[in-house]
Amino acid sequence: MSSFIPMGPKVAVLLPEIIVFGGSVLVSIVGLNRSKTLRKSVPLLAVCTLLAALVAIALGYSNEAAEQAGVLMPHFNKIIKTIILVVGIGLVAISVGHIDRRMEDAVARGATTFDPMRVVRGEFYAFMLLSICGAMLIPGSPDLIWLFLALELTSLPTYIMVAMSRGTRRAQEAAVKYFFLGAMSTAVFLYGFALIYGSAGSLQLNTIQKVFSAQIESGGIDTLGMTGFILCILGFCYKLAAAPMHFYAPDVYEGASNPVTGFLSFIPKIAGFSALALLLTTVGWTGHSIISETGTVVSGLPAPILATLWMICALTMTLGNIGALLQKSVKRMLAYSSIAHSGYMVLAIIAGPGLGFEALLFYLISYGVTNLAIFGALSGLQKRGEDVERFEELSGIARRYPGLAAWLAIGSGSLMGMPPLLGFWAKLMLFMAGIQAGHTPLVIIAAINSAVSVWYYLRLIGVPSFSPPGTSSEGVIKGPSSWPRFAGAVAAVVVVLLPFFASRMLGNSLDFSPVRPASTVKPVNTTTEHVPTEKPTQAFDTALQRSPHVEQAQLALHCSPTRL
Amino acid sequence: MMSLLCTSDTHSSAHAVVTAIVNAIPSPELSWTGWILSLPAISVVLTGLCCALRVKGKLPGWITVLALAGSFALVLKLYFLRGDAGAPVVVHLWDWMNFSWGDQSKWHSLQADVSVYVDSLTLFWLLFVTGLGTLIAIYATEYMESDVGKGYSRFFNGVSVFILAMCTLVMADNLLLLYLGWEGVGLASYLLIGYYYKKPAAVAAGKKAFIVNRIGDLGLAVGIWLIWVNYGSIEFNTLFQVWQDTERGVGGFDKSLIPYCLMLGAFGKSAQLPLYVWLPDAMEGPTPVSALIHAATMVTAGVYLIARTYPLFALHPDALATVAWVGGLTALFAATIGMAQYDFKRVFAYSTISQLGYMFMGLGVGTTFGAAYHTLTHAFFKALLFLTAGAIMHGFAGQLDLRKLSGLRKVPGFKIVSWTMLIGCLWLSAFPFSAGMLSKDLILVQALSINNHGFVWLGWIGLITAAMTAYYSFRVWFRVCAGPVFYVAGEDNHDDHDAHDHAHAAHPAPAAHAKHEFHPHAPRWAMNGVLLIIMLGAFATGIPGYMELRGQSNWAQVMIAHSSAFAGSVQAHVTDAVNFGMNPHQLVEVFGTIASLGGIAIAMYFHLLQRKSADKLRAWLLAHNSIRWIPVAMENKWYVDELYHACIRGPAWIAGHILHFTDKHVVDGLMVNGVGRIPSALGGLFQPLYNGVLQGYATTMAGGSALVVAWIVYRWLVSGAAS
Amino acid sequence: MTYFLAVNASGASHAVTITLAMSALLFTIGLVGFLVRRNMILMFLCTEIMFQAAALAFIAFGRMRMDTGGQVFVIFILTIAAAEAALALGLVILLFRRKETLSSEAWSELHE
Amino acid sequence: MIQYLLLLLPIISALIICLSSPRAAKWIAFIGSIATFIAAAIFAVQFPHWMTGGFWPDLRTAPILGQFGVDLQIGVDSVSLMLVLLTVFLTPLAIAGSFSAITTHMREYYAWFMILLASMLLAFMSRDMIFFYVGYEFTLIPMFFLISIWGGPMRGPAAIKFFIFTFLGSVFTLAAVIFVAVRHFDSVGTWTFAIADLVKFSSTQLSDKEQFWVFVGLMTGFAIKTPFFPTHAWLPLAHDQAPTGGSVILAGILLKLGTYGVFRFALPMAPMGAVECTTFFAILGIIAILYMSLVCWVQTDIKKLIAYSSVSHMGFVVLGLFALNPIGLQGAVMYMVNHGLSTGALFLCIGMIYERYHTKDMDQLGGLVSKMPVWSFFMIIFTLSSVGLPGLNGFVGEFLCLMGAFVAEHDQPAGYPGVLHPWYAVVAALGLILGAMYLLIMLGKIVWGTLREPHGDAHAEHATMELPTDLNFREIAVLAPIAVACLAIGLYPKPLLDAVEPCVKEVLVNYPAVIDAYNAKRGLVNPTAPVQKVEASQ
Repeated sequence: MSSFIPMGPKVAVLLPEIIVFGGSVLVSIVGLNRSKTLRKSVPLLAVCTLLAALVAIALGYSNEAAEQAGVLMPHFNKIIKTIILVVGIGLVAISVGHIDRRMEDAVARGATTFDPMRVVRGEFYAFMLLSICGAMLIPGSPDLIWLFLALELTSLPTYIMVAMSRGTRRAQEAAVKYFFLGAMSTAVFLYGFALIYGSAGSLQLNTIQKVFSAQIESGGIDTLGMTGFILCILGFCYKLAAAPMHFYAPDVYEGASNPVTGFLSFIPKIAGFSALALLLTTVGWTGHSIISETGTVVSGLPAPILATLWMICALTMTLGNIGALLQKSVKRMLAYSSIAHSGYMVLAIIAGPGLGFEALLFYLISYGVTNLAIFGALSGLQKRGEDVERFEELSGIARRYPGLAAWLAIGSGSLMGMPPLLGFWAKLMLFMAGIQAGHTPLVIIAAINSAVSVWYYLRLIGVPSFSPPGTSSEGVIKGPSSWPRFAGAVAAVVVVLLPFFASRMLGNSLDFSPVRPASTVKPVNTTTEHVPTEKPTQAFDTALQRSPHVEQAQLALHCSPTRL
Repeated sequence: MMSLLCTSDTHSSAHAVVTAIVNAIPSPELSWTGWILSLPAISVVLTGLCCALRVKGKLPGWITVLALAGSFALVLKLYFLRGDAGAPVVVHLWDWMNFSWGDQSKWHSLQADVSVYVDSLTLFWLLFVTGLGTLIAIYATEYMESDVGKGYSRFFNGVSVFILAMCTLVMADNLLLLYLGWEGVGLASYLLIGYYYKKPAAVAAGKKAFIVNRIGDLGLAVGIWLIWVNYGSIEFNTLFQVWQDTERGVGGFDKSLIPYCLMLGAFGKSAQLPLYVWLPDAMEGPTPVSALIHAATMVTAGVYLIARTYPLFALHPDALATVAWVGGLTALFAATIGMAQYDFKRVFAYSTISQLGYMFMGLGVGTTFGAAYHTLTHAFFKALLFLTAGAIMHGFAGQLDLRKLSGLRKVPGFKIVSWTMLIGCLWLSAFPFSAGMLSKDLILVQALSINNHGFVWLGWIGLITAAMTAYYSFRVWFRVCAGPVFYVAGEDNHDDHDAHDHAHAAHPAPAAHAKHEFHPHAPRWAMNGVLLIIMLGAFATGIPGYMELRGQSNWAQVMIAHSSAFAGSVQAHVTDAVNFGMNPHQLVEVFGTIASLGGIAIAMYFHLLQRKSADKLRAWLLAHNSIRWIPVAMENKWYVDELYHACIRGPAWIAGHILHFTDKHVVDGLMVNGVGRIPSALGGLFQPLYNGVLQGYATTMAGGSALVVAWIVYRWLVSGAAS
Repeated sequence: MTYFLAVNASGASHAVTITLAMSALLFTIGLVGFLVRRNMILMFLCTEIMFQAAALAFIAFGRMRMDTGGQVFVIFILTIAAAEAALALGLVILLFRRKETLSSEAWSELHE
Repeated sequence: MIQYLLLLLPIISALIICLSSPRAAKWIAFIGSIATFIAAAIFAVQFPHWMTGGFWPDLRTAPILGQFGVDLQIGVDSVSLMLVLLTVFLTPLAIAGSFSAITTHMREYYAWFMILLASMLLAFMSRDMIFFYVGYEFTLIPMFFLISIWGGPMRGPAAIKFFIFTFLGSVFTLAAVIFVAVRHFDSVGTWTFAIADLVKFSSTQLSDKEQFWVFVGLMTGFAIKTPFFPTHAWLPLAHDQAPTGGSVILAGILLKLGTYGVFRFALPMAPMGAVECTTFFAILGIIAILYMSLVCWVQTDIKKLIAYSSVSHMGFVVLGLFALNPIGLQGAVMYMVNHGLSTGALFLCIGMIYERYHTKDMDQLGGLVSKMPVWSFFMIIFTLSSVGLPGLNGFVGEFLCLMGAFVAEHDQPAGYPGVLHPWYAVVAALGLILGAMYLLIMLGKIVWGTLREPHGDAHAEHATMELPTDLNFREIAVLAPIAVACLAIGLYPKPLLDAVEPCVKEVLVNYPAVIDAYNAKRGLVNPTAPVQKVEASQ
């Protein structure tokens, strides 16, 4: 597919982000307008922006251009962006009617007049779009600076969104926790970036990939780089809400309003996963020996990284699921469930490109859409102008709102992996990827975990459907806007029907070929299209010729006994 | 076809030894024999319909009688067509559990069709099963008349089921079909014993019969499996050919187990020693049922089974000896209990067990003819006894206690009953020249003639038992029919649907003022007629015995001799063995007569002439601590039921409770719920970490990261050390 | 550590080594400070220290690798730090208005 | 195309039910299920492989994840078809049996019922492992709703335990299936989940150890579903608490999914794994038979008793399956069908009593024959069928299962050596006695004896107005077909046995050699083993 819009490759690749960025500016301005109709159209504008970006991807994105622009994984980039945009539209939709709810009510009643200083709707959607924009920028990052900035662009707006989403003490507490711990984690991966930079001597991911390929060829990545990677992984874990950096998630998810929780459980996660996938692409999944008792060479990530991810994967799944069992708040429960799903997806990362990335993408789609169904239903309800978030508030609502209960049930079913819903197929692919990569024990842990998860997902099915309506669920009524419910309905329908089109969907993603580090391909298999193994090393050497110290460093690099 | 059926020329010789079992001829043209089964089946359906339509009237009874009579007629037709000594025929009706893998050869298929194997043994049994069945059904049409419109259809339905199952059992061409009939008669027995379902005792007795029979059935089932494993087929015709060949028939532990397994089945169905307990309780059923099922026919199924598989037993002398000894001991044991019972129906029940013991003894010591002949005579005289007992029950509102009835022969309308009962008792006590004596003697002579496995002792046990039998049978007759007229009505009529209301309306006369207001109602033509016919039958059954005694060929002997039952049976040389200077024949004649007459005389003394002395004797026995256990134990049936209860049912019941507890609290509670709690418990373990304090989270995150790093360093060190 | 020692052995890059050590020290100070202080302003400053530690490391590595990228990165780190500062101070003020305290422990309403 | 109609008809009826009025729901469901039955009957008539084995129709269509070999491939062999027929036979009866019992949320009830029907049919008809799993697993959802909404007082815990327990097991099954598919991909290079391909690959290409773990994985799910002995804890509660229709389907068909899984997947896929575990599972089967019989003995709740007896009966199926010879397997398949009929019918009978008296407690009920003779008649028939009385259907399966286990010795001359010993069958056969014991005790308590009814005349007080004292025409019409089927199968099982035989041989195709090798390893040489195999083993 070639682009027919005549533009430089970088601009063509970035067009969607530019559109979304422009949209965010527009939205923030329109939100301040005195006209109620215009103010009301803010979410619509945001949706239009995202749709425009989707169109831009469809028409303007080409893998060749992206590769020219230095994108490491062009097709992956495209799909991630598309997923973000599609789910983003839903996330915008489910947040309609929540922001400025009281003020708009007051204005409508005539109790107060419009005051631009007190409205935040424009900003809210602008931040939303900015965060989405940030997330879209991640998979296409050509270098570490870009990656860092994109990650921050994803995160910073979300901190504010949490604070402004409800204006309550709890929301502010959530925001402050989210922010401070986020800043800490940022510092951690930033330091990791520094160490990677120190080891590779470049910020360009292409170069980093070559350098590390060379290092791997010559025995292994040095301690500096490896430490950097591990710090990065730990820092990214915060974005994924993965152990051991997941502790904030329950509190923050609980404190934020329902639509924002939905947002938090998806956008930072996909951002984190694309960043992780991108960064790990520089060391690759093939040709490394992992720790194995028999001493055989098994393809996979470098041993320490693999061990880290293995641990993170197992811990995250387990801690997420067992944590969710005890919750009384739906949102806390969903926070833990979100943690658990991060764990499953780490399994896909471990499995690597090919089946693993496919599983990751499929899982992200499934998780995003399913989350939309659940949060759409939750956001579509209110109790005295407040969010519905406790289980007992949901009890028996199926009698009044069978549709919403059905979305919740479908969402829960999909999350637990009940065939034939979307989540099952995602989990199926995940397990296939995991087993094919030789990580059957992890798959078994995941399987047990998904059985444990049934317990709390069943509550989300059962409480609305079977529990008798109680005092706390009496006041629950439909929310002010029908957008969230509509979005939830669409998402639920997609959850049910998408599996039937999964073949076509995955058919597209099958031909995505991540740019593999050339030198990781074993010499025997080397073909003309790959760079010969010596070449990057030579280039690297010549690049280092300028400094006399570097020779020493290079020497030390090769002679260092502390290879991992 | 006739030529095939009437090939026998052995009428001339009484003791013709059949050396080979003739291979059965597939005879599709005889498919009408299927109607012997179909008629009762139709009766089952029709009486079932009567049941559903709540027919009021005796219609179901007559349907059954007609169907059974039809069956009997067909059996007669078959008998006359075939003669005494025709070759066996196989008539294939339809495929049942019949399948194969590989080919149809042995071990590669299981052939268990619904097909009929008719030889003389089958016919012998069929004749008295259908014949007596018809008669008893006629009797029951009157006996059960108080239940018309209530349980009448159900009763005849049960009878039809029984005859159907019994005919299937007898006519089966393979062991599995026999098993079907076997269980079928058990079912019929269950349904009919529990006929008075409002009586807890009846329900319990039905259950007990079925379950105890199931123990025997288990043996039969295992026997069938073993036979299939060892011989590759379960069709009699094939098996007989194998069993005749000693080479293929015996060898190995498995094969030697087979007769014991079959024996267990036979003992269950025929109420032999370890498994006899159900039969006395089965007397809770209506009396015609007791007569038909629990005296004349069903209980002889065990005898039939062993007779049918006799070629196999003949290969295992030890197994035969076991059969003989179990039979002999059962005969003695049941007789001791029978002497001390007051319920005269139970006395007859124990006498049945005792007589069945004789039959097994006969099988065991090698005279299948003796056993089969005793089965025949016993069927008649025991049916007679039970039917008279039934008539008395019918007349006296269920009274069965022989202490509460006396002098019935003088009560108007009970004359026929009393005198036919006398015939029955005489036959039972092997009165000289009665059919009972003739058949019993055949067995005892054989036992005394063969000095194997201590069979001589068995013969003496048989003689002692004969004396006891004479005593207890005449104890009943002298008490009930002789002596001064005296009666107390029973507690109620047959329990029927409307229970007590109805009973009180009809007979407002329980014990208290029975004498003044109670009028026994005498049996009418159907009951009396049947009693007389059966009495004549009982006389007739003596004929083959006389002919045998005189060394003449007779139909019974020829029939048995030309069946599989005779193959391998031992021909004793009667004149060889000598005791007290007499050969066994003389010995049995002399001592048998002494035993019979002596028993009757003692009974006469205690129960007719000096009735008080019986009580005195009992009181005297009870007064002496050293011997009081004897009458107490005998009256309490040697506490066998209690023993079973304590040793089997009790422990199993306790085990059930323990296991239920285990299931609830260990498997479900501890294992499942316990494991189910692990995730939540683990979750609770980690809960303090989510304490809501910012620093806490930061510290945990940092600590967690440190742990991950430590893990990597550890893995690195380990792998470093390894390499 | 061998890596650093090796560089050290040449005797030529003392400055880089010291800078890196400094950076590590700074990061540790920042982290420890973040963990032990309760005052939100101070906690925020600690995160800034960690950021700057990273920035210092970038500079040192840039110097070591003779690459300007590290220095470029520092500029962006400063920018982001400024943005975070704005955000943090805004949040802290918001919170202070609510509870009249800067202690982070006052904000632990959300917990299990 | 009728095979798709078979799947679509229930779904379409479910949709129509959702749109219809609650009053019409039951009739639509009934008509829909009858239509499905007719479709299945036509399908069965068209089915060409009754006596020859093999699948029909043999089409590969509707790829869902085509590039991973996940196709919606529908096809049956005679065993599947028998279970399909059982399903479509029982479902209309269960629906008709629910007419008066279900008075609330009727639309939902019948809609879920039809969805349940569709998913069971999918499980039995799928020739793709993943779609088998889809159907197998999805049955949980309708059943979860059926129990949770219309169940007894303990319905919540019952439904959840049922769901989690079976789900936990089946994820292992899924993992094992995926493992085989991945190994197939690794060595062949194409993805497939087609049962035939994977079975062929797995049974021949996987190593002993891999087969063992595949077998263990598969069995974890199937053992819980069946349920085998220690994993039965969900069953009594679920059966007890489910509404009548739910219990019927649960006991009649859903349990068979487990044994069907063993028959269709576990045994053919991993013969080497299976022989390793045979003794273990056979012992579990025997324990189930005896242990559950004793537990049944002390039950006072009729429905619980029947539920426990299901576990006991499934023990016979397990024993038959692990006899690993044609008799045992044929017996097991027969038992599946027969247990479905008789236990389903028993649950229907109990439901009818419950509708009238609102109790299932045997201590409160008794002597019902005098009040409800028709009901008692059916109850007796089905109980006797459960007891395994020859001439009724229960006997055929039971006897063959036991006989199969009995002849499963290493030196079996029939060409199908086994791993067990006759003692297994003899001990298990004690279950015949115990089974008769508890079932007759049950009959003795509730059918026979003097009339006992719950305090006062609860009958008049609670009973739904439309129900007469004894069964009404509808209820008789529900039970009578099952009774006829019981009798018919009992007297003429030959067609079914013939139909099962080729499938059974297909399942066992690898076994004789594998078992001979395994036994030789244990020091038990089969003298009748084919010569070349002996040479090969040397």
